[in-house]
Amino acid sequence: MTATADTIPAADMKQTATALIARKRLIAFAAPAVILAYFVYLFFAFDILGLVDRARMDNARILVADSYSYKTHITHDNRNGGLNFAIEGEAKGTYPEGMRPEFVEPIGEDAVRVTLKKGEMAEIDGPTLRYSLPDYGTVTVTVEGRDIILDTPDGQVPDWISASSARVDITGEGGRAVVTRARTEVFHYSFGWELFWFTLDSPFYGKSFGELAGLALSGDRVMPDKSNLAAIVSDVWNNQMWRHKDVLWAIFETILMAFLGTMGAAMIALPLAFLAAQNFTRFMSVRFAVRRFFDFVRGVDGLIWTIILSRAFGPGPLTGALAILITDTGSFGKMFSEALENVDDKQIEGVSCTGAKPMQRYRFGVIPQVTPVFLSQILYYLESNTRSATVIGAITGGGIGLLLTQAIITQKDWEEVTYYIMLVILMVIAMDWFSGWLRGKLIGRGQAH
Amino acid sequence: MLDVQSLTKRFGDKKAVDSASFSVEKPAMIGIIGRSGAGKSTLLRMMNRLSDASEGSITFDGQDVTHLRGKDRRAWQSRCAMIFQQFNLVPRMDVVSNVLHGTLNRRSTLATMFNLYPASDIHQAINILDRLGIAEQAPKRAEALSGGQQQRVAIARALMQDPDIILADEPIASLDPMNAQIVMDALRRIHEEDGRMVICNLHTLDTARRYCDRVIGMRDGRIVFDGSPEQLTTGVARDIYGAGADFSEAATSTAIETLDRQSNAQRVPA
Amino acid sequence: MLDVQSLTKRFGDKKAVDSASFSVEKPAMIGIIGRSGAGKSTLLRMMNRLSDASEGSITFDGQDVTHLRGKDRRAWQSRCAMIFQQFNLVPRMDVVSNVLHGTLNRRSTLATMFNLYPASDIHQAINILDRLGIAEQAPKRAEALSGGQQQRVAIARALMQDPDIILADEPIASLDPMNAQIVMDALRRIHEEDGRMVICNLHTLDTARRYCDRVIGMRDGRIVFDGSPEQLTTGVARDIYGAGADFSEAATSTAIETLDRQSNAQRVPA
Amino acid sequence: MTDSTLGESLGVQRTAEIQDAYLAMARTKRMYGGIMLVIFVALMASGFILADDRNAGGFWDGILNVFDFPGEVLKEAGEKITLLPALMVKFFPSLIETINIAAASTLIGGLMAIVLSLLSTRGLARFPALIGVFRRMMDILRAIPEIVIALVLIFILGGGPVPAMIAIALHTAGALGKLFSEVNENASLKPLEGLESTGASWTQRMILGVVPQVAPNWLSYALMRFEINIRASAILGFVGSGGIGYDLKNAFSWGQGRYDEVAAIFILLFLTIVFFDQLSSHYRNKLVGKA
Amino acid sequence: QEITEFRIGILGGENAQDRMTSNECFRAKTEELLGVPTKVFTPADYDGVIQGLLGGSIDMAWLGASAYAKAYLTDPEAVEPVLVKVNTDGSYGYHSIGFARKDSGIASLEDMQGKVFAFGDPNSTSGYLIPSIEIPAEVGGTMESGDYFGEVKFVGGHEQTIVAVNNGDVDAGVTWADGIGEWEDGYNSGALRKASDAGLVDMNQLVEIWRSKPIPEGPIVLRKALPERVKLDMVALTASLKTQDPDCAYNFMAGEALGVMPINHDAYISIIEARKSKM
Ligand SMILES: Nc1ncnc2c1ncn2[C@@H]1O[C@H](COP(=O)(O)OP(=O)(O)OP(=O)(O)O)[C@@H](O)[C@H]1O
Ligand SMILES: Nc1ncnc2c1ncn2[C@@H]1O[C@H](COP(=O)(O)OP(=O)(O)OP(=O)(O)O)[C@@H](O)[C@H]1O
Ligand SMILES: [Mg+2]
Ligand SMILES: [Mg+2]
Repeated sequence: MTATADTIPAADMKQTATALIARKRLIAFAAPAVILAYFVYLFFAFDILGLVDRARMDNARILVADSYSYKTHITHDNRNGGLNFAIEGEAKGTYPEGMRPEFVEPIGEDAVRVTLKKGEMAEIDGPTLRYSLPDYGTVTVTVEGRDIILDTPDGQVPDWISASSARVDITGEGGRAVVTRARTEVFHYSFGWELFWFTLDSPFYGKSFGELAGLALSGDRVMPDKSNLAAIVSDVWNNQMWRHKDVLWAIFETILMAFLGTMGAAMIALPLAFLAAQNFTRFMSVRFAVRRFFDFVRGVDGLIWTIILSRAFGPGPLTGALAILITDTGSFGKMFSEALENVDDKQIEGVSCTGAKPMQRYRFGVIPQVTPVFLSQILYYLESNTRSATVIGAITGGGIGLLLTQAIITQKDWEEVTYYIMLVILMVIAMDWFSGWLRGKLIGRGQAH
Repeated sequence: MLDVQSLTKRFGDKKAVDSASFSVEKPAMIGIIGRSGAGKSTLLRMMNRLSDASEGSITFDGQDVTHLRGKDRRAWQSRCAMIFQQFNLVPRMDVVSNVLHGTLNRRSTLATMFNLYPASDIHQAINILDRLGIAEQAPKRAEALSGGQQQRVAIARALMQDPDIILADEPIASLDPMNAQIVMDALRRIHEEDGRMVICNLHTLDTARRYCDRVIGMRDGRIVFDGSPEQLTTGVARDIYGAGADFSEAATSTAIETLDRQSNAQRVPA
Repeated sequence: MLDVQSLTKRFGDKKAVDSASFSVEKPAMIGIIGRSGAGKSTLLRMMNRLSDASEGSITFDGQDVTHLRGKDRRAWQSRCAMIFQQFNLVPRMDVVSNVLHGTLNRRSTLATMFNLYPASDIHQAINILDRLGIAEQAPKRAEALSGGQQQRVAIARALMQDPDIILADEPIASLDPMNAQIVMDALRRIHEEDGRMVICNLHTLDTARRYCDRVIGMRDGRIVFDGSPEQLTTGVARDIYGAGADFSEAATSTAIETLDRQSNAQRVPA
Repeated sequence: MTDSTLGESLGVQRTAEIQDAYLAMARTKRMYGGIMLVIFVALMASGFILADDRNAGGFWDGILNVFDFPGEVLKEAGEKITLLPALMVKFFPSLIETINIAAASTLIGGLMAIVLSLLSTRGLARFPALIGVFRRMMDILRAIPEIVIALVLIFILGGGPVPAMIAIALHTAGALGKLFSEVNENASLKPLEGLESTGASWTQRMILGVVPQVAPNWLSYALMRFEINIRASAILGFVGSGGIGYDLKNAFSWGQGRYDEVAAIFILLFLTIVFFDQLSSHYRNKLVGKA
Repeated sequence: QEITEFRIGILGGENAQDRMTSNECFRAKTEELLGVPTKVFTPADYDGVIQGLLGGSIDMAWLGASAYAKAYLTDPEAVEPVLVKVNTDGSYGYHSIGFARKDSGIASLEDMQGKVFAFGDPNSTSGYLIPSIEIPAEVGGTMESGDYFGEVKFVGGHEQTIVAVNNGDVDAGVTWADGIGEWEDGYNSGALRKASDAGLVDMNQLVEIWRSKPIPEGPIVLRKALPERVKLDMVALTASLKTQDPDCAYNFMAGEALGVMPINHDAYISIIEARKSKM
């Protein structure tokens, strides 16, 4: 390789370049190092080690298992006798007299055999429970007066049995059983969301889709007072276990909160924004006051507005809508006034030079310019407020947010939680899609936010 | 009929227009020339009352319009249409709506808020567009039009005002030579056929010479020339433009013939 | 050493390159000419494996590179540098870093993330820049350089790869004649001094004639000419460009002398 | 006005046609506009009535009492105004925790968003066939409210800042991912091709070719998100996940007697939000070079 | 003076949906009796109900003693207690129960020194007010974090307390129970019983470490501003519920109870004093 220029500047340049790369290297290391240092600090500040200790992976397992399966309680009342089968142990999931799940087999008076998963089996025979596991043998638990007697094949109590004189809890691989003096309960786990469409008391329970379609079309009424289709719809709609009616109402309430809040805020913010925009309001003091007002309502945050308003309006969707309205008046006011300050004066001048009145000047000089910007911001907020409304609902007591947080806090209805979460996701995605669609319709593609 | 007396506009210390006086007896086509910053736009804006004069007076048909306020000022503006270099249309609205803005002053606020114009106005707007050769564009958005078409829409809006005076602030400065000619022709013919007064700011000498009955030259806010196009010699032009002996008219020309050569030359490397 | 056999590239129904075959025995400077859309870029991109061939094969030194994947493909790319019409540098990065990107293939991702380039590489980068006469620009951002300088940075990056082949896709099409000459001179010198093979897409005949040992003409994806510059008569050129009898070389010329006139003409209306 | 024309006039016939067509168009537009307006007003009105009906307290009764509650708080805070500074110091560590949650989740979420956005931008994606998958993933991450993830995680991880941090980080990953990929779409592919031609790997291309182009905009969006995340983290504290929101909730729900604490926390929170709001809009304007 | 609708507030403790379901029969009876639309609201926490009563947007609720005290202290003219639930044994009180995990080795408050202690909701009588007064007196310290206990925190409600203790997030917590019956069953009624019935906790793994003096059951309150006739009607309806419709009474009272009996403000003076002392 032959050098074409003299080599003195090249040598200098080598130093410069090496220094340059060294500096870049330093930055390249420094940024991750700072972040890493921060994470190390957080590691201790957030007590991650303690967290690892406290993390309850078995809870995670329960959560996951419960979200796609349900359990049926087979309960024997040890005081008064009598057997009872109930899905999730709830009154509204109780099998009516004469009906029983297919894995329960009567073996005598007050005695049933429950076939569990993984080859396990449980027999309730009056006050006695026999729980048999394929490679362990049969555990027998008997309630005798004030005592509960546990009998295992090898006489030891394995760690999956928790026993005291008042209570025995057997957790098998394929099922679970609890015996107290009051009652003996066997839990049978099955896949799916049981009773999602029909509760046990519905004549349509247990029918396949084909049968239902046939019934819906046939003229023979199952219920004399209404057509089959109406009966089917009404049974699903009024399902006491999953309460589809209330859930859909809740979803609707949430969207309502977002809609009223967003649109109301936009309507209030629009005139105020003119007062906050430099090019429309001469008076510094007015502008300053309106801007601080925007900052204030925005800064206070929807959460706090929710609490403040719930005294005046009580729980419900209106309170949530008003909280969104107040916060977003601030956000919209700020954004709108910024958009107004960026308007093109040429158009306004073009309109005013014809002798247009002030209102006409705004209407034709300003509004056409800012509508696309405003609309796109409003629709963007409409979508994001659907999510906020879920959270606000959890605090004010309205909408799907309340159902969801309450179901989570109770920590046992994970299948309902899953159901609600799925609905919330669908709702937000639908709103996202809808606002995008509307934006496209109203202001044309490519002009989005 | 139009009488401007010692009109002055101050921006801070600077006089953008410095006691300009001239008067016009009967409708004429008047060109105002001068280099950038000479005060041409400022003068026109004061006449339309888009901005207030610092001193002096503007009288039209015996009425002093210099200090009109509110309703009266707007009434004056509606008699005195204005056309801008950048067209100043509402780009998102359709062409006819833009033309109809010329009627805003005489229609009630409420009706116009909802875009409610009488059918007769709409018919007239389309007639005017037709007269300017762009009736086909009527339902399009203004922003979808070419520059020359947009300027004709602006002229249509001005005509819609049915004004006594049309003020045009460098109406052809953003246009290519072809469109410039169409627009200037239109203004000239409006003057000739409708008998309206047209006052037109122009960057270039030859346009002024070709289209105007009378030329006013401005320099640093003052009127330094006022006469017929014939009186506008190269010497006078040098004076107006403050140029040295190397001043050549061709450099500021926008005439089609002169430019054709250049635009051909431009086309080669593209 | 390089053997291209029936190389074809389909985009949908269209064949952008249609069974192109040629082979090169020893390092040479080869120009590929043809009008816009002839398939020149597509051919080069397949050779660098930026895009996959639809059919046919590319063999280099006995190795079939047509279907290499992942690591092997990248290794091939590092042996076969590419220069683009639009330079394709990282505009916000400094010149040395851009040149050092030529070493990416032989350095680990992590090392390059932290700018861990060995000092010897940095020195070599400066040497290469120096050789191309732009060592002074080393610490500047690439975007701050003129087009000709940026193209030389791109060449420097290619040299940094220490490649066997340099593919250049219309390296001078975005440059003014002065810079075009500098860049072509540089490529020629690299070929002569380093003995690297250079394959260069060119828009214009005279450049190919002046710099190349061999010229390949493409039309509609097919190779319609392959021979020495001397064999490239006006008749052949008409064939390649699909032009009629009015074809004049000057119209596509980039030689300094011819263009000087045009760029003067361009200056007039500005 | 004379009838002479200045361009090529179309003739009376054609002009009349245009006039009719325009009038018809204007009428249709006006009708659609009117219908839209009526629908909107009807939606707003019926929505309001419905919400009012489903609410415990009515709007018109409640509107008179809006200031009762703030009044109570202000009254007590006013009486104990001398205690406020001490209380603000007392709650400062909680505030730091809230800010830490926001910062950590913005960082983690931002890093995830970078990866997701690169994977889901056409032209940059490592696996072009999976672009749709990554996009849906971001949609879902964005759609789940933080509070849901946080509450579920509290069940598994117990209380404290970590569930909140993870929840906000996940949401941030989705929200920023979408914004980032919009930015990425505008990045020039030329430098990338240049890098690819040298045999650079995907990671190298992204880091050296894309990041320098898009970093300022990324940073600007991340700052905006940080500001949002401070609020989110305060809210999550409110439903049981540490930080200043937790203190606020306890003071608030105890009510009278602790309104001075409410006031102190409120001032802290308000100042913080306003502070970061201003800070972030300042730097954002700087970064994207707004005048 | 007429009312146009009647609004009942129901406290937390269950799934919001379940709360609606449990009280549906009571709602229907009220609607029938008063002849105006009746709605049930289920705010997220105690404070939501209290705010509703204070703001006049909720007419009737079943409060805890401390929650009533809060309402009274904020506005003495807002609500009046009318009825109280009577337990199956005739008493009308319950206890605040301190409990811990058996495997943590904690058996009494002495073992809790330096450990993490959890309250439920600040407006809960058994979950905060009473223990926050009685426990410091017993251990001879304060309830400030870092004084006697290592840390004292609010986890939000009875359910959360039980879960937090069971998970080991906190070392011990307080919740409510009637204290009658077996520990292993979670006693006869109370939050522990519910959690145990729901399979949320295994009572074998928990241990009681403290028990408060009896706490008076919270009152059913009505808004004072309601028309007299409405108040009388509602008192009558609630009082006769047990005899008229035992199932409905079971749901409304969240378990077995003997019934309700009238009560007035005086029964809660001591609680109000206790709450005042915490202000
Ligand atoms: N709003 C304003 N504030 C301050 N100075 C102004 C303003 N408008 C115009 N000026 C100044 O007044 C002088 C005259 O400006 P004017 O726009 O009238 O010139 P012009 O002859 O129209 O020039 P051009 O050909 O550039 O349009 C200029 O020096 C300009 O800087
Ligand atoms: N990614 C692509 N998708 C579809 N068609 C393509 C693509 N890339 C190139 N083509 C088509 O292939 C043909 C050859 O294109 P190519 O870019 O190789 O031509 P070229 O000779 O380099 O022309 P130019 O001088 O304009 O660069 C053209 O018709 C082009 O439209
Ligand atoms: Mg001007
Ligand atoms: Mg090409």
